Amino acid sequence: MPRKRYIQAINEALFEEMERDPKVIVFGEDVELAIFGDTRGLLERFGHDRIRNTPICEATLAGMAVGAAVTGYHVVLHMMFSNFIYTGFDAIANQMAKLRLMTGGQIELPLTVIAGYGGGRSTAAQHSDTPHPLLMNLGGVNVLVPATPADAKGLLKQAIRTKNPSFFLEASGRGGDSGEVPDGDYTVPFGRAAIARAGADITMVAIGSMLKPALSAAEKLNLAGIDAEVVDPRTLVPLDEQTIVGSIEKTGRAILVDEARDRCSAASHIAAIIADKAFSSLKAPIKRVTVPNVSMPYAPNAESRVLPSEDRIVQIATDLVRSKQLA
Amino acid sequence: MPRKRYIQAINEALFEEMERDPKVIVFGEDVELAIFGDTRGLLERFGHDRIRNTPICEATLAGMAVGAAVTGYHVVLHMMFSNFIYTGFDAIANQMAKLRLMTGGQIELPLTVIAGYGGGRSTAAQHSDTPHPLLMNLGGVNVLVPATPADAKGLLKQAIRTKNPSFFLEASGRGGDSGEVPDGDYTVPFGRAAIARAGADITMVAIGSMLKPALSAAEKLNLAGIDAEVVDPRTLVPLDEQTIVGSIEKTGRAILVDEARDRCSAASHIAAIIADKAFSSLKAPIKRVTVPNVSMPYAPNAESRVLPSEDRIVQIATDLVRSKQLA
Amino acid sequence: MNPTNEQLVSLFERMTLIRLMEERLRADAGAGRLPGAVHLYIGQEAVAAGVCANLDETDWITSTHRGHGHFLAKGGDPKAMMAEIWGKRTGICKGMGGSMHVADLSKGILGANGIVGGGFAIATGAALSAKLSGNRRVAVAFFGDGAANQGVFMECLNVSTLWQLPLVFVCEYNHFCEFTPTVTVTAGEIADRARAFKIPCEVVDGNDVVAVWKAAAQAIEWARSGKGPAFIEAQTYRIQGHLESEDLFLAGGKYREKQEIEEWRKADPISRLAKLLVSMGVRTAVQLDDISTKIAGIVEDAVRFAEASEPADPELTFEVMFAGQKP
Amino acid sequence: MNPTNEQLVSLFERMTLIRLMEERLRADAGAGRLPGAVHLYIGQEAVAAGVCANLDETDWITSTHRGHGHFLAKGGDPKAMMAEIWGKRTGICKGMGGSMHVADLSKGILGANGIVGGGFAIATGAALSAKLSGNRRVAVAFFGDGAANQGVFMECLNVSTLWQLPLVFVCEYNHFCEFTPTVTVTAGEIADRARAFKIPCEVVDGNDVVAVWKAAAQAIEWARSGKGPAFIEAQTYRIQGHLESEDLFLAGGKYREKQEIEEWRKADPISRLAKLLVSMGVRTAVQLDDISTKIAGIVEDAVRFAEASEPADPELTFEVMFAGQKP
Ligand SMILES: Cc1ncc(C[n+]2csc(CCOP(=O)(O)OP(=O)(O)O)c2C)c(N)n1
Ligand SMILES: Cc1ncc(C[n+]2csc(CCOP(=O)(O)OP(=O)(O)O)c2C)c(N)n1
Ligand SMILES: [Mg+2]
Ligand SMILES: [Mg+2]
Repeated sequence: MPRKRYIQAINEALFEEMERDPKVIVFGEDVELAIFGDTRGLLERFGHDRIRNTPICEATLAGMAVGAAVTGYHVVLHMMFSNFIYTGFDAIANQMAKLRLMTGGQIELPLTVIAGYGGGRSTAAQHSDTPHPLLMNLGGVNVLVPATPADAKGLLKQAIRTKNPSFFLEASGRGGDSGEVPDGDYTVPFGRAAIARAGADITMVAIGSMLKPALSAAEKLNLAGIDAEVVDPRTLVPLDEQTIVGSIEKTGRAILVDEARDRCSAASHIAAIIADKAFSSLKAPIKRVTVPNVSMPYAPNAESRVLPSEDRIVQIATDLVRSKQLA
Repeated sequence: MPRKRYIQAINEALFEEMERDPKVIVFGEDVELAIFGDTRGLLERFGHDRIRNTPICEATLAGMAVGAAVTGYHVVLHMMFSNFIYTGFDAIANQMAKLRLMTGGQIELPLTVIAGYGGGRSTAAQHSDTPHPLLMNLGGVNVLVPATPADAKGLLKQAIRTKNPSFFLEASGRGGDSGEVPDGDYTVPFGRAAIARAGADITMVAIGSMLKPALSAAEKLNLAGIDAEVVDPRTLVPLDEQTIVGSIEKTGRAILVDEARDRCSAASHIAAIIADKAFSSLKAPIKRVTVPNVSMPYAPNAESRVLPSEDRIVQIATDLVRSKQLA
Repeated sequence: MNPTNEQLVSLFERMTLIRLMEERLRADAGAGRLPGAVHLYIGQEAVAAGVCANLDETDWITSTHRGHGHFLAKGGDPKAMMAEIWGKRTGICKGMGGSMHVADLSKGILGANGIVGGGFAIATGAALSAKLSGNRRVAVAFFGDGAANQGVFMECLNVSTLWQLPLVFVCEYNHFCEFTPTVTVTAGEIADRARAFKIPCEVVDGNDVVAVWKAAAQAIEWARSGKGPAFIEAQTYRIQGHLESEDLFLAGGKYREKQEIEEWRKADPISRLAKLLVSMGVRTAVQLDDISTKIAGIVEDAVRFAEASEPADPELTFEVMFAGQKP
Repeated sequence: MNPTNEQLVSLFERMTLIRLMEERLRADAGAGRLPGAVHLYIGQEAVAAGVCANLDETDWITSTHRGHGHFLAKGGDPKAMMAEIWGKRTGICKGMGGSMHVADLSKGILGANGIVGGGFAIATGAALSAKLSGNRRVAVAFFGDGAANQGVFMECLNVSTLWQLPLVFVCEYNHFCEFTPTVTVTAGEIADRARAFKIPCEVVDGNDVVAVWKAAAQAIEWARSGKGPAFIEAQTYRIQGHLESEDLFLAGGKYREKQEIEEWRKADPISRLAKLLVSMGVRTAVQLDDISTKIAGIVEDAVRFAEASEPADPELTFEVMFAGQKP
């Protein structure tokens, strides 16, 4: 399989889906010149009717996406940084997530919102949030957090073929990461976690951007004789509880790694599921490695202090496995 | 102690704090005639400079609260129904919750946002959300969920004396509930849970509106020989983890009752804390009684189907205690 | 251009249908027979009727929390609407939406909306959809004078003017935002905000259905012919309270004089149209009474249908959240 | 009224300080010495300087992501700003905020803001605060031509006009929103949106500091004397890219002609002012060079100070989130 960059995989998915279906349109601020690179080249290929720059007005963009989707287009709305989701949050939380139920199921809402999330590049508090927990709580939107180029492409294509609103969250700092991407047309189904690394001693559930540090932590742990399984949920709504629970049943120990702030994070929620559904398999407390309940500071050293790190994962995993088994 | 209605306790807190401190101002849509009753009479007493109706523009109201607070007022912003928080979410999530950190601690943000939450009166999807999980995840705002008139008054007074932003969430359907309210001036500190009922067999953590069904469930369970402890966190940010963990250490079993949607709920988060910090005391899986991941339907029967009920709590608690002990 | 005589008669029929449906809702709400809040349109019928008479079934409208009139004017089924408000499974939204969310996609009714200002962007999206597909459809955004203070109004003026979208803004200046007189929360003239975009703007007597009809015919034609958006402000008056049983909320508070209501009753749009029809010799008073009697029968049928229908299906909540996906 | 000769000289000094600080930031950003994104104000100095010269230290401003100029013009300390951008603990925000968040409350600088349109409502809140306390302060909201498409602009025009708040809107029409020419996303004239509220509006040559100064003097006096808000549009040009190293983002894409930049360089506001000072005989060219040399020394000192300072204190993140409360 050819290796491709994360952002390139996303770009390919957009190209292919726009080729496939003339009803797919893309809009957002600065999508024509593509500040992240993911929409690059679409304008030249598909023209202004199908991809266009918008004014800066997220409240309207999100609502417009709903209106265009309900009336027959598959809208891909690019919201740039995740923090701007808040600016359009009314239409997201009050309309997009609720309109289908409120109409008694009369409508379809084929729309995909793309936004970059997370820290690591000193973009400071207003450009570094990881907002999947808020979206997960809304109930009415899918939440996709691809960690690899292959999943990015496959999930985005799946999102664009789905009749429900989906948030496709791309790790802002990871556009350059590369990985193998299958040739040809394929999709990745929602709600199927991937076992990124099989292991026997402990399960790490690593979300999106956290897969990379979790995998390298697993390698380090391996040297110390600890065999970690790494589960990548890939989509948070829907969530593949079965694979997660299955892994804990095997290993008996869980660490949830999430770049969201800790309180009511995906890590919290997955911990709650495990504590409910895999309780009898648990040999140790369930641990979360998350961002503390603070805003992202600017200075690189302060930012590293709050972002989950490989070292922190290794430390906690080691403690967990070494500590007296409880069951 | 005199008995007072929930809404009356809130009204008293506003009166007393506005009397105490001339820098306390109240604004919001329709606060003069007080659609919920909580701001009733303030206009006659304090005049238009200190309480005023605003245009309908939540984005601006939330940002204006930040601007007025930073420059010396203690703002009480009434946002009516919690769903309208989303309309003002940019200023809440990107400014209110982050500004202090971003300025390196230069500012104080003495402001209180009031909003009614929850279902039960067929107000349908856009007027029934329970958004505390989203606010908890922001990191930068306190989240208060008083369940009793006494706590409502004491927490609101505390919020108005605090230099940090606080969301005071009142259960929309509970304005008429009455309870004993201490005479005279008092406050309820943030981050101290209340043991609403002491018990030995199982801990129910019941949030805000859920205290009432949890307490009545506890009475029913009592008849069945199950002695439930009911913990009311009172504030979700800050959260009194110690009292919650202490209770589980005593009972070994936990049910979290929350009117929020399940995914990334406060219930999830408290479950995660218990699974981490009280693991060795646990005798049974941790259970959540929450709203399923749907929008609130309109029809009364459909609404009851999704709201946590006394019966559901009793059922789950009974199963939990009766099932084989695991540790 | 003027409406033909037969068009005038059908306007009379439509307005009478709206009025009688709502008079009945008023009675049933007062008797406590309806779940949830009911916001009545009584006195404003000329606006919905006058505008929608110029629309095709395939055109789109977005409406407000006060949406019964728009629903019926655009051809929504009285039975299905009534059953919806009663929370029945035969309701247009199967009891999931209720009064504030009546929608019929097959009639281009994208929905009433519980969020003030929530319809602007949805209508803009629908207009974008029309423009892109070249189907010559038009979208109409109905909104209140209060909603004109939400920033999305300006955002959608900008986007629709910029892209020359077939969108008609219809502001119903009914003098109130809940219990707040609009004039106390609105600076300048609402129409001037639209004029700033140099689009066609008309301010008309909203209780004169002929005036509304003429302005709408022009605006809709303008939009349909690809020239971009247009704006109409219809000056009218909300005869009923903000919601039924508002006295309970007001607890003795007052925001308008009885006298003022009585003055406006004299300008009742239906009586005015009746007088016109009689004076023009199009119909006699007796003939008009016959029409009203016939329509009263339709209303009676609708109520009987609603009453006789089964309550909503609670399990449907889970089925309609997503298209082909579990919540 | 015209600025005095000495005022002109001090405008020259201030503009030169901004320019030289930013030229230095440009070099350091290019060399990869600065964390995060840097948005430069080069070419727009006359706006910040001309406006802020008419403000008292106790007046308030809100700024944008492009905020260095406003910070320095309002009297912010060059050393503390430079150290902030370098991510040092001696920074004005202790390294927590960075380039996009420079703020100095002691100078009335409520902060640069990473959210486009984020300053409007904060400034409105500050103006409300001024009005209520009768302290005769004024608030100025600086914002870009792109931000003028955010609905909060209209909302704040409405609120401030309605309540006659001492607020001055200053729109910097620099022709771009990131890589999008403003004209392609803006319908009509921005100033007309303000004119709709019948407040004083002036459109001035933003590269002519005298014109800016005069318009600002009038607008600020208007606001200070209790007459309500005023609006200024300053037409200028963004000489640098949207952010430094924008070529990396553009990957060969193009949104303007080099030629256009060169044309605007000829209208450089600092050279124009220098020419004026010389032609008026206020200072000789040599004297102006001396001033520039002196200011270059200040910049040099600021850089040395920043470089020599300790990195930010990561633990501070936890201390500054809240006032007197753990996160
Ligand atoms: C975003 C939002 N804010 C506040 C409300 C509460 N609310 C419901 S109706 C209303 C007044 C609306 O006034 P207007 O737009 O004039 O419509 P009218 O009721 O007069 O038809 C308000 C404030 C809401 N539903 N949504
Ligand atoms: C709410 C929001 N949306 C989008 C962005 C991304 N963004 C940063 S600057 C910018 C363009 C702003 O243009 P303008 O207001 O004219 O300011 P200028 O950069 O020209 O100074 C955009 C879209 C943002 N920071 N905030
Ligand atoms: Mg109104
Ligand atoms: Mg600009």
